[in-house]
Amino acid sequence: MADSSHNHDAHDDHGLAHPVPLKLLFAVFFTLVGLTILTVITGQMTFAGFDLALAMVIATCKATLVCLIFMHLKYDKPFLGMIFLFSVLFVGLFLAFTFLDSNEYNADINEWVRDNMTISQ
Amino acid sequence: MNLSALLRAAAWLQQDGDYFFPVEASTNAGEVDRIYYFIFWVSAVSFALIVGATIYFAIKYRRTKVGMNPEDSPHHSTSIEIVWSVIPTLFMIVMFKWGFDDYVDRRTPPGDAYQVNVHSQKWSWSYSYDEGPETGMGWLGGEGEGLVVPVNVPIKLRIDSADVLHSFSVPAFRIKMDAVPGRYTYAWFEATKVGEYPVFCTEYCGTRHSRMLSKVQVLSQEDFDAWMKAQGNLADLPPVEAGQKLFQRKCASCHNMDGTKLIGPALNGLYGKEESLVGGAKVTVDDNYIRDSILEPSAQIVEGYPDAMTPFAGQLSEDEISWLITYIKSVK
Amino acid sequence: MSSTTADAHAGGHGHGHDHPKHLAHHFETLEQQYGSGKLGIWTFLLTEVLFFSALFVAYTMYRAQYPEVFQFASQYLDTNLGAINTIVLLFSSLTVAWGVRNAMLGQHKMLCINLLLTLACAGGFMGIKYVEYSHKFHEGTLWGGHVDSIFKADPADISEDMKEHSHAWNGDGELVAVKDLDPVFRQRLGLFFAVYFCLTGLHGIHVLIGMILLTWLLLRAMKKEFGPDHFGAIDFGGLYWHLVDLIWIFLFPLLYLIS
Amino acid sequence: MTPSTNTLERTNYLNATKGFMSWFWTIDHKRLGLMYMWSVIAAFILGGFFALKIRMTLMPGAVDFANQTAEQMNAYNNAFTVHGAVMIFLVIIPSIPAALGNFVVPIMLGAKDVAFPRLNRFSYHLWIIGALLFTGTFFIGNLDTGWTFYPPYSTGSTDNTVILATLGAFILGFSSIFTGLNFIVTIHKMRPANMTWFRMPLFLWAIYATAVIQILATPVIGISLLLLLVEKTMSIGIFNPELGGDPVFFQHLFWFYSHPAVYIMILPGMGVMSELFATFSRKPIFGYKSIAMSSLAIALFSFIVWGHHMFLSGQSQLMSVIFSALTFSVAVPSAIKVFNWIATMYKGSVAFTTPMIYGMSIIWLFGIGGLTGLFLATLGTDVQFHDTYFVVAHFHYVMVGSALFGFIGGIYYWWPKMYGRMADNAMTKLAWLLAFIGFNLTFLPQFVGGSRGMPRRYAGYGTEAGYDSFNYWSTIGAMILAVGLTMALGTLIYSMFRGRKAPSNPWGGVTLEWQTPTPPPEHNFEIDAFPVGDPYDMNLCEYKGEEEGFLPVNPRADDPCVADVAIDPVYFEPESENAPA
Repeated sequence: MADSSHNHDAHDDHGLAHPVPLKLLFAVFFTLVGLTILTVITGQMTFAGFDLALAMVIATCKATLVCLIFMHLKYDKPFLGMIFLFSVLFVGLFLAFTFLDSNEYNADINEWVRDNMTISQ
Repeated sequence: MNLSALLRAAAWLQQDGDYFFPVEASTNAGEVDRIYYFIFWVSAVSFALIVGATIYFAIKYRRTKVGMNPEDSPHHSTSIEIVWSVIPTLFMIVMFKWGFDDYVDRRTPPGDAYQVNVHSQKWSWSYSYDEGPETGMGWLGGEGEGLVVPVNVPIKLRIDSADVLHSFSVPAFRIKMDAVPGRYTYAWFEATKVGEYPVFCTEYCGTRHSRMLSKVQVLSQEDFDAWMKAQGNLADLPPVEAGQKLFQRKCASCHNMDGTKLIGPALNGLYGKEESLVGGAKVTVDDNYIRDSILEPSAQIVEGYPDAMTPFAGQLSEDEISWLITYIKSVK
Repeated sequence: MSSTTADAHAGGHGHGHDHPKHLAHHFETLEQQYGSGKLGIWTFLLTEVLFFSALFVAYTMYRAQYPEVFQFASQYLDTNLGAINTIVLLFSSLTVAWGVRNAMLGQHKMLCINLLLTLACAGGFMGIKYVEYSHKFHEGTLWGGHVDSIFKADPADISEDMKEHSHAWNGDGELVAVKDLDPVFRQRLGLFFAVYFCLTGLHGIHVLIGMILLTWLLLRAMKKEFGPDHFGAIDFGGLYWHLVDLIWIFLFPLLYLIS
Repeated sequence: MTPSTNTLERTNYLNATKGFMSWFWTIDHKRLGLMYMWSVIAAFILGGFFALKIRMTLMPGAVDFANQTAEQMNAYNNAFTVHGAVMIFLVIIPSIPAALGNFVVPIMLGAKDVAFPRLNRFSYHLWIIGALLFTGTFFIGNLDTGWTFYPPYSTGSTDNTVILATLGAFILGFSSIFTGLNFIVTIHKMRPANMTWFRMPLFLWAIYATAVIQILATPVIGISLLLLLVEKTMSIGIFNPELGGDPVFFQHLFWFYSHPAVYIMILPGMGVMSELFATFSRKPIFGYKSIAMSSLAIALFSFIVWGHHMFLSGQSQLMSVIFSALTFSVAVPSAIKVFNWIATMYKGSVAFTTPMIYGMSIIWLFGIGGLTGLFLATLGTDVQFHDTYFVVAHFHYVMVGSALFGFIGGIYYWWPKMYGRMADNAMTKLAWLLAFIGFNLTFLPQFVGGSRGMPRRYAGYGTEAGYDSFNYWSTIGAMILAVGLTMALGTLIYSMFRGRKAPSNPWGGVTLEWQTPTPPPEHNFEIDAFPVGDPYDMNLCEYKGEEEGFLPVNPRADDPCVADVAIDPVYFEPESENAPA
């Protein structure tokens, strides 16, 4: 297998392998570490109400970086990326409906809690 | 036997009802029946069409000669696909809209509704009125009067549960709402006919789920006021009688007083006797044991009985417990 | 066996006799085999994402219902340990992605090193998680009814160890004394820890499964099994590992950074 | 005389290797399909036993209602729980995709096997482990939580059979996920070059849509059962109201999987229907594209409607209204499919073979099943029908009437290909008649009982309640249904040994599985290349007598099916003129 080791970045005749350039891997890693430190700092500070949203935006940036480069979705067929988006979409759908419903009937729970919790204390 | 008395009430509701539905005993019942019949006839016609077409095609184009090839016929036409997608959708929009209107009305009690609190626990219902006394459940076999309400008055039910999921369902009023522990759920109805209507539990809740029956007694306004005044408070009754009424409401769905095992042990003549608990410990039945078993039943389970009693901690006041103890002591 | 023209997609290969080494019998070509593996692993990753979905929904629902509980209880998590863990996992993602590159280029020695590094990071991650968990078990901040046990204490006599490990004292904000927490919320503190242990516990189990997978890949890599035309296993193992990292990327801010 | 294309005497996948180990450790999709089929049938008999136990308990007069003991009630609660759980998790979800799908999909694609054969075997072994766990609950206690395992009852003081049952369902979930994953990759990657997506048989579209649901929905039941297990063993408080948990949240988790699961059950049945109606009307299916697209539409819409199981469970008014509106969206694609099947029979040449009779009776059964769903989707009427026998009758019409009858129809349709024997005679049609009459007699009375408020899951109703006549006729019907189904099974087993030997294409189907000898060789096709045209162009083969069945009109020289009928070979070019535009 001696010959295959030196044709490093050149495209192989087999057409299967698309190695990601090393520099890009390291660049992505350092960006991710940077974003982690950023999210820890902003996590400590309190923004009026949108600190959860900010944390999620940073996390989504990190996630897309990992997906595109580390999981080389950028080089693969778009259908694979679509599969992943599909799963996130379905989680979002499930989250939205259940959260909407829970928000609606919280009032009934709180009313019951006010009536009953004080007795059991 | 009270058992048949209650269930005859269930059968009674059938005489006035039509083939599909029990008697229309609430303002809303007629509306539900009309929606039902609309959907019923739309479905019946479309069912007849599809089954008729299948049978007709099957007979007309049956394969008389073995290996017979069919005549030429189109095997795609977008226009017919659109037609038989749009028409069902139109019917469904009407169904949805009508059902939606009735449901919104079902879920929003009128402002002036008279509130009654419905409490459910493993295998019995009980009702309490904000200003009146807590009445027993019309448990089958028990003398409880069930949910007593005046006629032609909107009644708002605040439903809660002490242990597992139950569901308060009165077929004659076409109402149903689950009892979820840890929160309130609401339903309302306005009875239009005086009489007795059975209440079923329609959310599976364990061994005696099929016996968690009760009834709604609809009285005229005068009878209701008379009944309410006659109830009075438990506190005015002698302790043994108060204990006995309370026992009917809270305990009779699992404990008998005639020596036979129901779910829990029979409690007559139990006071002073020695009981062997799961795990071999022995305990004599005294005031403290009865109190602890009421508040924290799972701590001391008698040998040979399921650990299925609902803890009453926080649901019975001190004197209610003492009435129960005096009543249990009194029955030999 | 006449080779018919209809069989265009068989590519340049003849049939049967000169079968490429790594091609399974029911596949026609290497592309088809690799493509099937890739589609298979991505579909599996889809099921993993949905597997975690319920816990993220539970988190959102209960945080919206009892925000005070989440804010109060999350003070008992050590953000520094969480941040270190995140960076450890990101580094392991880098090494496994690098390993996949090595496999594609047939650099066997570097591949083994990278797999070893990934395994080491995974071990480190589990080690830090063990520290966090043992601290919580020791302090009694667990799920359900157990939480109430430790919270009866006065803030004055809370142990030094607890102060050192909970980020409430690493510098900012003094801890709300549990006494004046609304009694309803005191009984619900266990809910936050239930969601915390479910999320991090399930993620931890997936890290363990990943470690077993990586060890199996390492053994095969030592036998120089992977090369430019047969690196599927490493690629798919790497994708699974990246997903485990992805879930932690979302999990870390949600649990550790509630301000 | 044995038809030329029958290989029962020659080597085929059945006799290629012998012995229990060669079957248990096989990775051949055909053998796995057969093992799935017989295991599913065995589980069905177990579930059927409990169904009869339920009906016997409810027979008026069978049990003294006034003095019914707690043990009798617990026995009844156990019966309906195990009936529900076994029938759903063990029988109807794996039945068509895993049993028929495993056998037929690779051959229909002209492939040697599914994409991941070892994974296929692993999912069968998972099925066995799941089945053992479920049967384990019979010995260690009394599982009586209903197949829905709703907390707080299931996580409360019931015995720990719930732990065993949830573990079993959890493992069966993975068996279903791996089957779905296998089919998605197989259908994407192993199609022959000229079989484009719209030249695939519709059974493959249905299996593809089912696989999409399987991989999107089943993980959620996995995590919900895991949470239930953790709640039951360590009471973490996530569903326990006292500790802040929310029982309605479990219902959301449960039904997010369980509604798409009912489409996992029905979609493959629809796939079988499309094949039956095309083959036995001997004309191309009507509206191919709209049937294919409605399979996908059902798969996607099934994920946005789960709340209609929870209209009265404490779900908020807003969400109930949203879910009710969305639920109607699922009805439209199902209706389109039924209309297209009926249109296929128009000007066809309809053969009254056993599979086709099952197929046509499904129009009746699925008609009632689908239309009664409208009452449950409409908010107004659902208040009266929720948790009554109306719901029980509705879902039995859709599950037993359409999915199970589809499964039996599919078995009769591919039976010649599986065992090389014909099973299509007067006895099989009589068995259908008994099953059809018995089924309708069992469940039609339950509709009326349900609308009169007869609650479900009751261990007894007492004579005065007025439901006796419904229970009486329903029990009689259940007995007839049991006789009919047992007879159907008998005719199948009988034909395995004494059935007439089947040619490779007894029905005149044009999909690829009819162009290989019966029973097929171990790697499905003895020739490497095979013609792939329009899957429903019926005049690609013609009837050559009762014994030889249907043979290709343009046979190919090296096609073993017609090795001794040598006519000049004509090949199908991928873009040949008779491939449709």
